[in-house]
This record gives sequence, C-alpha cells and structure tokens, in this order.
Amino acid sequence: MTPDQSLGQTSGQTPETTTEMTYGDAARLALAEEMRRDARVWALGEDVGRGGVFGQYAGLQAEFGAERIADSPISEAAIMGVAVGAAMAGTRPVAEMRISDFALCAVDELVNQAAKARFMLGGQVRVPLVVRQPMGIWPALAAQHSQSLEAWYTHVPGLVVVAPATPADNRGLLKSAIRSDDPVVYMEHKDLWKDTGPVPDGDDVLVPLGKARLARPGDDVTVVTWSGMVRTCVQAADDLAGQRVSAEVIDLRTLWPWDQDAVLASVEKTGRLLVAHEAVLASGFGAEVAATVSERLFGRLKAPVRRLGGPRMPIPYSPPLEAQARRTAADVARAVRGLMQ
Amino acid sequence: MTPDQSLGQTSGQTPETTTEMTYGDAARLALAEEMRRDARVWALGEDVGRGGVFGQYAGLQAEFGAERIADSPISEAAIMGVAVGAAMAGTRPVAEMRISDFALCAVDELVNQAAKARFMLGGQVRVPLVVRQPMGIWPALAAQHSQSLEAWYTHVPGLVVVAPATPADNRGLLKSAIRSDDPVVYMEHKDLWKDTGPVPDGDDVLVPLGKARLARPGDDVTVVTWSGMVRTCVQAADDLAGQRVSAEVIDLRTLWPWDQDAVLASVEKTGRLLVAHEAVLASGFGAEVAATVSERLFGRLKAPVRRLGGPRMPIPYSPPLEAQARRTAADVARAVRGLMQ
Amino acid sequence: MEPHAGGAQRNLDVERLRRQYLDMARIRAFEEAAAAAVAEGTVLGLIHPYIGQEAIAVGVCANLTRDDLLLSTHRGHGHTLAKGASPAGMMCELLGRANGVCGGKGGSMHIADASVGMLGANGVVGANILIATGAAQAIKMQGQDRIVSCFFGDGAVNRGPFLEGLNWAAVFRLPVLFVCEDNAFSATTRTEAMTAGPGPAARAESLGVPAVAVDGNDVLAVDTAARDLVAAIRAGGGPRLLVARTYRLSGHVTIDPAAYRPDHEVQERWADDPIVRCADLLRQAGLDDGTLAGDLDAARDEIAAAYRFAKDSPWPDPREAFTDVQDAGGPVMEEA
Amino acid sequence: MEPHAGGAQRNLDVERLRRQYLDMARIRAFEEAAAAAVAEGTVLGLIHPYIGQEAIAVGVCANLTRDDLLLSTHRGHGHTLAKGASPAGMMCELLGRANGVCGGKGGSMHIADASVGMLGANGVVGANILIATGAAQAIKMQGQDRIVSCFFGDGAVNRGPFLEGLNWAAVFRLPVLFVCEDNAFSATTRTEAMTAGPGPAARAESLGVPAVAVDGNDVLAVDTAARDLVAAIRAGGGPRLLVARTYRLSGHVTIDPAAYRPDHEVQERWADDPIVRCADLLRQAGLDDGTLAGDLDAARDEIAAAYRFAKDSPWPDPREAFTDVQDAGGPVMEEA
Ligand SMILES: Cc1ncc(C[n+]2csc(CCOP(=O)(O)OP(=O)(O)O)c2C)c(N)n1
Ligand SMILES: Cc1ncc(C[n+]2csc(CCOP(=O)(O)OP(=O)(O)O)c2C)c(N)n1
Ligand SMILES: [Mg+2]
Ligand SMILES: [Mg+2]
Repeated sequence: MTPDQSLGQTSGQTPETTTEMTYGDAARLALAEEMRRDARVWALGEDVGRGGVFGQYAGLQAEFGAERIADSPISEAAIMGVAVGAAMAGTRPVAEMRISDFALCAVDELVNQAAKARFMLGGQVRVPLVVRQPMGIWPALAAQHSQSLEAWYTHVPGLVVVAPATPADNRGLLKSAIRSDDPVVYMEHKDLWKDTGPVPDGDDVLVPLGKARLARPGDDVTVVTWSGMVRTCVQAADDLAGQRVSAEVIDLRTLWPWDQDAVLASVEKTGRLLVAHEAVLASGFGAEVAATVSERLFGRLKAPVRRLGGPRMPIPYSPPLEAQARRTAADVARAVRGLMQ
Repeated sequence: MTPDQSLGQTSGQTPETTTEMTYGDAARLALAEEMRRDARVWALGEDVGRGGVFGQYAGLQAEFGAERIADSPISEAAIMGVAVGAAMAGTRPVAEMRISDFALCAVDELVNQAAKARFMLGGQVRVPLVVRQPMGIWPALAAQHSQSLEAWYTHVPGLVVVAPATPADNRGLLKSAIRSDDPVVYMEHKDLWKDTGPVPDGDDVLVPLGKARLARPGDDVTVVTWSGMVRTCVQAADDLAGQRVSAEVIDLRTLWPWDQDAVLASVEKTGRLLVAHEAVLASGFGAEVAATVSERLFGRLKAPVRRLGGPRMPIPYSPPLEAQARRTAADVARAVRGLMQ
Repeated sequence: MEPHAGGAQRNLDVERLRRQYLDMARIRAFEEAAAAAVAEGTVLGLIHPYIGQEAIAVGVCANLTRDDLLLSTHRGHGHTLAKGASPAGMMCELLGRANGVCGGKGGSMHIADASVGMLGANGVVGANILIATGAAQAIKMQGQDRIVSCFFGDGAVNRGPFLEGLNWAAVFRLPVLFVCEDNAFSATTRTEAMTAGPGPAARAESLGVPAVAVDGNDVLAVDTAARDLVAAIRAGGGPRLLVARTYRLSGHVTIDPAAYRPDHEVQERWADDPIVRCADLLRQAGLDDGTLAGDLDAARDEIAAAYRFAKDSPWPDPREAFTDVQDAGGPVMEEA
Repeated sequence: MEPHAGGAQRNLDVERLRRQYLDMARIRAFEEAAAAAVAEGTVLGLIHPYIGQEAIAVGVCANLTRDDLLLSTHRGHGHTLAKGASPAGMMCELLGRANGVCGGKGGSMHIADASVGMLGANGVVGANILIATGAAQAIKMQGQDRIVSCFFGDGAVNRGPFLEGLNWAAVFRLPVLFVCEDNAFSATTRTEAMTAGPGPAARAESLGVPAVAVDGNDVLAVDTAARDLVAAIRAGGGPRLLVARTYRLSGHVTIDPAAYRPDHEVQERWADDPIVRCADLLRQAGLDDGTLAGDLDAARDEIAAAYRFAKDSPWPDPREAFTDVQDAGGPVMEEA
C-alpha cells in the first residue's frame, strides 16, 4: 500500500512526524485533545465512563470527570435530544450511540430536531453536535447491530456526514467534526477499531470536512469508496496491479458534503468508475455518486459507472450467510475487471 | 391528459365502469373493503376514530367499531411497535402515522423490528403490516410536517414501498398492500387527498405491487416520477407537447420493488431520461433510478440522465421560501428541454 | 404529589396581578388576531390557539428572568409572548415576512425568540422535553445561574420522551421546570381515554420528579406554585413538574370546529375563562371595570398594530431559503 | 405496589418444584456450554448469559401454556428454554447451523421458537415491550384464550417504549404479563445510578399497570407471584408487572470480566444462587443429595448432547441468506 496522499489539505500545523496507533486510540486522542482545548466539549452515552463498548473513551472519565464524560441511562432518544438542547445552550456535545442501529431509537431527535433547528429558527440557534454511530458488519452481530445507513443521513438537509477509514482520519476528522458548528453524523466502522496506521503528531492537525483522500493512485479506473471498504478496495487494487490494471482508490471520508471535484477529476483521468460500499446497494450513497458522475461525464466515460454494494437483505448471523452480505477484495477486483473489458 | 394506461395489469375482476372519487375517499373505500373481506384487518392511530386528520378514515369506526378502528395515544413508537406484534400474532394492522415526519419517532420499530423480524427468525414469523405515512409538502406546514423520505425506506431490506399518485391507484394499491404478507410503507401525498379521478368499480380490483403506470405516452423523452410529482410532470408534458416535445411520463407507484423493466423499455425507446421527485435531490430515490439506467443503457442514451429534486434544505414556512423547495411543471419542462438539446 | 395551596390565601400583589392580566389579554388578542388572519388568508399555516390557557404561560413566566430559557410546543404563541417576545416580530413570522422572528422560515409551529430565551415551539409532540433537559444540563455544566422551563400538553405524557427526559433530568438533578398543560384534549381525542393510571403528576413522581398540581385557570395559583417550584429549582433542588389543569377553549387548530365537544361543556368552561377570573380578582382588589376594559383595549390595540405592521412588512428574499441550513454542504440556489 | 407474600408459606408441590429445579439446571448448563463455545470459537456472536436469573424465567413460564406467547431480550436463552424450546435447535442456532431454530439467520440475540410461542429475543433494549403489547392486542381482538409474557431488564425501564407500551396495554386492558428482571446492571453501568424515582413497580403503577415485586432468586416466590398475576390477566384484568430482583452472576456478555463489581458483592450474590436455594428447598422437602446431583447431571448431559449435535450439524447453504427477506422485491444471489 502506498503512503496516504491527501487530495485535500490538512490544516493547522504541518506534521513532521507520525505515531502508529489504532483507529480507536486515534479517536480517543482527538476527543481528549478537543476537550482540553475547549471546555464546552463533552461526551454522553451509555457506559462511556468505563471506556465505551470499544474502548474509544478509555481513561477519559478519569481525566475529565463524570460531568464531561457522562454515563447515561439506556435512553438513546434522550442522549440525542439532550445533546440537541445542550448544543443550543452553549456546549458542544459528542453523543455516543454505541451501535448505529440504536440511533434508530433517536431519529426524530436527529432529523426533525438537530438537523432543522438552526434553519427553522432562522439562524437564532446553532446545534454544534457530533453524533457518533459505530456502523457496519462485525462478525456474527446479526441484523440489529450491523447496519450501514450513511445514505440516509446524506439525504437530510442540515447534516454533515463523516465516515473515516484510517486512524489518521479518525483523529483529524473527529476534531473537525467537534469544531463544526453544525450537527455531524460521525460513523466509525466497528471493524476498524483495531486497525493501526500512522497518525501525524501535533495536537492541532485537522482533516478538513468535505475533502476526499487519495488512498492509492492509479490510471485505468477509479474506485470511490469509504469506511470499512477502503482497505478492501486498496487490497483489490494491489491485487489488480499484478494483473496490469492500475486502479486509483479514492476514500471519500466525508459523505456530505462529498468531494465531487476530486472524484470527477479522477474519473476524467481514468474514464472508468466503480463505487463500492458495504451498505445495501439499493439507494445506497453509491447511487448518488454514480448518478452524479454518469451525468457530469456523459460521453466521456469508457465504461458504464458500476456500483458494488450489499444485497438488499438484513445482515445474517451465521458465517456462511453473513459472507453473502459482505463485499470482498475479490468482488471489487472482479467488478473492476468487468469495467476494463 | 390521456386516459390512464397501465404498464402493469390490474388483477381480479376486469372493471367495466369507473366512479369519480377523491384520492382520500378511494383509500377509505379500499380499507373498508379489505376490512369487510378479512376480519383480521384493522387500523390504529391517533384520531382515526374521528376520521383521521385528512378524513381518510371517516365513518369507518361507525361501521367497524372502536376495536378495529382503534384510536391511540400520541405514541408513534407504540403504534408501530404494537402493529408489529399484532401482525406477528395473526392480525393485519394498518398503522397510521398521521404525517410521515412523525414516523421518525418509530424508526426502530419499523426498520429494526418490522422489516427484519421475518428474516432474523428464519421465517418463523411474518409481519403483514401497512404503515401509512402521509408525505410531502402541504402549504405552510414547514419543516417538521413536510418531508419526503421514501428513499430511506427503499434502502431497508424487508420493506415494500408504495407511493400512489391517483385515486385509482390509492384504492388498488392500498388493497394490495393490505394483502401483502410483508411490511409495506405506504406513502400517500398530503397534497393529493382532494384530487379526483376515475376509480374502477368492483370491490376486488387490485393494482399489483411493483408495476409502474404509464401516465402519459410519448416518444422523445422519458420522465420517471411518483406521488405528488406525477400530476406536475403530466402537466409539463402537456405543455411540452405544444413545443413539439413528446414526453412519456411513467408513474412508478411502487418504489420498492420498482419496475425496472418498464423504465428501461421506455428509455430504450426515447433515449432520454429525467427522474423527477419532490424529495431532496441528494440521495433521493432518483439517484437509484438514474444510476441503474445510466449503467444498463450505457452507450444507448442520447443525453445524460438528469435528475430533478428538491434542494437539500428543510422545507421553509413562508410562501416565497417554500416555493424554492417545490419543483414545478416549469422546472420539469425546462429540464426536459435541456435533455433535448 | 403535594396538592398546592391556591394563591388566594396569600397577600395579593395587585400590580403584579394586573401585569399578568394584561399579558393574558395580549395573548388572547394575539390568538384572536391570528385566527382572523387565517380566516382572512394572510396566514397560511396551521395555528394552534392558546385560548383558555393563558394563565399558565403568564403565571409561570412571571417567575422567570429574561436569561431563563423556555422550550415550547406546537401551541406556543402564549409561551413566547409571556417570555417577552414582541408581538410584531411574531406576527410577521406567522405571516411569513422577512422580519419575522425566524425570518419566515419557521412559522407558528417553530416560533422562537432567542433574544428572550425562547428557544422554540416544536412541531413534534414531546420533543421539546429532551431539548429542554439538555439545555438545563448545559446550564448546570457551565455553572450558569438560570433555569429552563418546558411546556407540554397532556397528550405528550404518552410519548417516550416524557419518561426519558424526566428520568434524565432527575438523575442529573437539572434545573428545569416541566409544565404539563392538561387541557383535556390530544388533538380531537380526549386524552383521558388514552392515558392510563393516575396522571402526569404520578408519572413524574415515579420518575423522581416532584410534582404539584394547580388550577391552571387561576393565574394567581399558577404564579404562586411556579414561584415555589422555581425557587426550589434555583436552589439546586433538581427538576420539578407543574401540572396545570385547564381547558382548550378553541378547536385543536383554528379551522377545527371541535364539534366533538358537547355544547354544555364548552359553555361551562367558557364560564371559567382565566381572563375573566383574573378580572374578578382584580375587581375584588379594587380595580374598576373601566380600568380592566382599558387593559383589554390596550392589549387589542397593541396586537392590531402588530398585525398591521406584519401585513405591511416585506416578503423574504427567495435566496433566504438557502441560508441557515449548514456551513459546509449547504444548498445552492439554481439559476432559473 | 403490593408486596407479594413469598411462596414458602404455601403448600409445597414438590414435583412442580423439582421440575423447576431441573429447568433451572438446564438453563445454567446451556449458558455454561454457550460460554465455553464462545471460548472455543464455535460460537462467534456475543452471548449474554442468564446465569443467576434462572428462577425468573422458570417460575414465570411454569404458569404459561404452550399457546401463550413470549417476547424476550438480548439475554433470551433462559426464557426460550423455559418456554419449551429444544436445546439442540437453540444450540444449532448459536453455532449458526442450518438446523438452528432460526436457520442460523438470527443467532443468540434473535433466538426464537414460534412452535412453543417464543416470538423472539431482541437486540434492541425495550423493543419487545411494544411487540408484546401488540401481540396481546391481537389475542384480545381474536378472542383467543392465551396471554403474552414479556421479559425485560432493569435498564429497559429508562427507554420510552416502557412508558408507551405499559400505558397502551393498560388503556386497552390487554392480556400481557410484563416481567422486569432487575439484575442491578445496564451493561457495565449500575442501573441504580441512571434511574430516578422509586423504581419499575412505581413507574408501572403510575401507568395504570398493577405491579408486584418478588425475590427473583426464589423460584417458589416467582412461581407463586406469577400464578396470581397470570390468573388475574387470564380473567381479563388487563396487564400486570412482575418485578423480580436478582443479580447478574456473569459479565454482561461472556467475554466481559465484569471487574467493575467488587469481589465481596459477587461472592455474596453467588451465595444466593437461585439453583442452590431451590436445592435447599427440595432438600428440606425430603429429596436427597444424590437425586439433586443427578438432576444437575441430567441437565448437563442433555446440553452436552445438544452441543455435540450442533457441532456435527451442517452449515446453511449460502443461498439461504436470500430467503425470508420479502416476497416482492427480495434479494437475488449474484453469480460469482
Ligand atoms: C409526535 C407527534 N405526533 C402527533 C402529532 C400531531 N399532533 C399535533 S398536536 C397534537 C395533540 C397534542 O396534544 P397535547 O400534547 O395535549 O397538546 P395540546 O394540543 O392539547 O396543547 C397532535 C397529536 C405531533 N405533532 N407530533
Ligand atoms: C436501544 C439499545 N440501546 C443499547 C443497547 C446495548 N445494550 C445491550 S444490553 C444492554 C444493557 C441492558 O440492561 P438491562 O435492560 O438491565 O438488561 P440486562 O442486560 O441486565 O439483562 C445495553 C445497554 C441495546 N441493545 N439497545
Ligand atoms: Mg392537550
Ligand atoms: Mg439489567
């Protein structure tokens, strides 16, 4: 895998050095840094005091106290709704949903309230709120703990949607999300918590919202992806390199606003696009990317824009069934080869 | 406007005659007929005993009693969750959400429970449930009473999604939805309740799920649409006819499963496609249609597939602002002319 | 639940009561003007009139400062006025004008005036309970010396946020006054038929929130009860619930004839009109009919002027629809 | 809330109690085998053990018929077994095999056996309350002679569905027995710290649902209390809540060491093991140690056989992933 190259810039200090850490630790560091920097930042959710279900809050209550790393009742609607009110009233809450599926208990609070309050009130209030929703398939968690609904949130005016794929991005984007004055749906992938990678040193290295990342350069075909599928697509691209297919992998990182310029520039170069995601294919965010590129680059494409996504089925429990819901590097490679014919 | 022509067949008796009635009355009739036919069918929701907010239940409690037209507390989560349990236990509930935005208080119950129960339990239970969610912009109802989130539900495995545009379809599709053994999200458009149209006579005339309707035949360009935008697109097509542009308007009616065959056949004929909907453009269901057609008919299109949809903004209250959220016949006509250049 | 002693026993502060009378009259006049505007067609949206419930907003808000926050419902004009918003800015909002408090973006169901701490009506029943709770948590966390008040209807106690919000507020001992306005109706259905158990106060107490019930048509009783509850909250005692029994004298919305209510019931309840009752109290305290009528006239004049102002006010620029959505990724107006 | 007289005072039905002893032992053995399977890697999903709570499922289900329905939680093995499901079918489900009760699609968190009226564990805390309420409404509407039982944890009483479901059940007077298993924890957090007010029973009563509290580690007390409540429900008395105080002897999931609990607390609670207590009662009633140990062995053997059967069972055909989704518009398996 080639080193990360950024299509977007990072802001703040220019990092000279990096430290290897996990995706989970990178997020923990980001939250701690932002809490040190800004006394208005706090987090709330179930079991965060003991470190959160994935350890992503480990040690934070010891440093910041139980008021700023606030354990909550099992009340997702309240976690979200309270965060909305607390954001309106001068703080910057990070609301932890534990598993993105549980956020479905709090959709009114997110979609009808958080996303619209600023607008409905004509700008009299702001809702600087980050909603963390760990997403995606984790082995054998079955249908109520595995969904990827990022497309939903891209469809909701007022929301920013972020889905980081690397430790560096999970640090830099979580920091940007916390500094955003608008509500951000921040979707970490459950299967990435333990992934490691280099993270730029310095406590003020942000990754800007809305900028894609060039995960792997290439010339023949563009693969646009995000979240857990990024490493899958990079793997596929590596495999394809041995078959003389040079695939460029773009990690969108932010799904709304998404980096159309970066995607269009790449596809203009390659003439071919595959959009790959773990979420259900039908009405997934890949449809938005595919529809946009097909329209904007009409007549300049060498092949139809292809999409790869999950079958429209709940995530099954048993390994051989669950495998049917996953999209693998082999699936990506096959789809790319299909584009090259 | 030419008379309705069905791409799909209607099943049951072949209607010889029609009766003019409103979209609201057609639905009322459908529910009454199904309740007479099948004692397991019942409806629950706020104020349904007094006829429902739009009169769509008027008179039904008098005929069927308070147990089968059941008034409910203001508890959308309970309306939905109770309907799920009641469906599992042998009845066929019609759950009224009053306004689709309020259904956001019941997303766990719909998406995590209703949609997945059959699958998770390996087919041991079925959830024959219809969730009625009046959708769309109605004058000056503002941001929490106006959303169109049909795209969300098309993304959820297990759900059928229906959005009728005419009185005839509201009768025939509601009947099919009630007879469906799977959960159906049934989205009536609030601005259509008073629209009138001919409805085939006979109490067993169903409109099949998954079949589009040819709302207006044409040769130069295909316009795919649904719900409240159908009449807008037909209007635009009528206007365009005067400008020697022959637009074919297809009313999808069912959004999942959607009638790909009908759409592809039409676009193969015309070579041009506009998908138009009231919902926010970004990640709207139009993206799915556009991505699918762009891929399947690659190289055979005369123009890029275009989408027309709402701006990504909450629906504003004030008329001149609200107008910015609406898509008009003029907008459709302009987009179609753009395709003809 | 402690039954609350009516205020009548206490020493009467006539000036305070008269200000409340005037505020109630202003709300009544506003709602009548709004209903007339709907009939006239200058207001297009739905209006949920607060007629008959004025004593609650006024009695509670008499105990709030401008810095205190307020979260309201779909039936929010009364709360907004009582919290100190200008009728002109509100009327402009109802008419969708550029100088409406929300720039015309919200309308009646999202009316708000952050400058007086009023953070929003809400179109979703019960949603404000959680938002109010969160605002109170922010206040506590920031060590501020203010409280939140949160109004909701009897129908809202059947939604989950009532449980989740009150439990949360009690667990974190937050400075929030919940006010349940029991006007007997959930839209067109009687709440009673849809609500099991002894009622909102018992529910609150089961969630650790002490509750007091008052006659919500007696502004003095509301004022007195609110004073005690607000004092307890300001003293760090955590959340409280005030249950105010009242009656919705109008339909659910202006265009609802509310024919589902028996005539005699409506007549009886009109006889209990909180404004008339307040006038009686003031009359007993020595004010003459002319003064009282003068207050009503003043209220009506103020609102009439606000309405005229609103009608003469400009429409918002269509481009305004595209602002206040979000900083990154907001919508862009297409060129026609 | 009426405190419930313990069962010990009543005439002891030794055979009944011994059956319950055996059922508790079967559950314990099942959970131990499941935990071992996780450690061994034959079960990949999360398992929430029911260890320490067996008396509740068994005492309640002793009063249910096969036709009665049951809705459960993420911690659902005990309820499923107590309702009469076969351990082999359940173990196959945990191992994701083709002959699992859900064909391998659901796993532990969605375990169900409709053939014995068990309509599903649930991965969403509190969601089953509404489903159970709806099932009860269907039963009432169809004039059937059966009831629904619905188990949930102490943590679930902080979610909205508790309020919405219990209110609904009381309003419609539905035949449903709610059972709150108060095991002191909401995952890794003590429920007490996150729950205001006097507790689940008081909440239920405020919602019009009569409640009874029992020592949930005393199977006789649970059985007796459940018998009375079930009788009241079958007689058309509407919903009831049984609050059973217990303790989660294991971690939240098998892989949770639960080090957040002080050792002495855990030791004390193990001394209150419901199976040991039941054995004591049976010993007092004259059963000898050999008989009691024999029952435990029988239970362990049955479960061990179930586990072996499961390990030898076939995996589901991948094509099965595409079935049971929906009739119209279901997924289609792509050719590789
Ligand atoms: C979640 C939700 N469900 C339904 C509605 C529709 N609705 C608007 S007001 C209302 C009645 C509310 O009753 P109550 O809470 O007693 O307030 P009131 O109208 O009496 O002031 C209903 C059902 C809504 N706005 N939000
Ligand atoms: C809505 C929801 N929120 C959070 C979770 C994660 N979770 C699973 S079990 C659990 C604890 C539940 O506690 P309780 O209801 O007391 O049941 P117990 O685990 O003690 O049996 C939590 C928080 C969930 N499954 N669903
Ligand atoms: Mg009311
Ligand atoms: Mg517990």
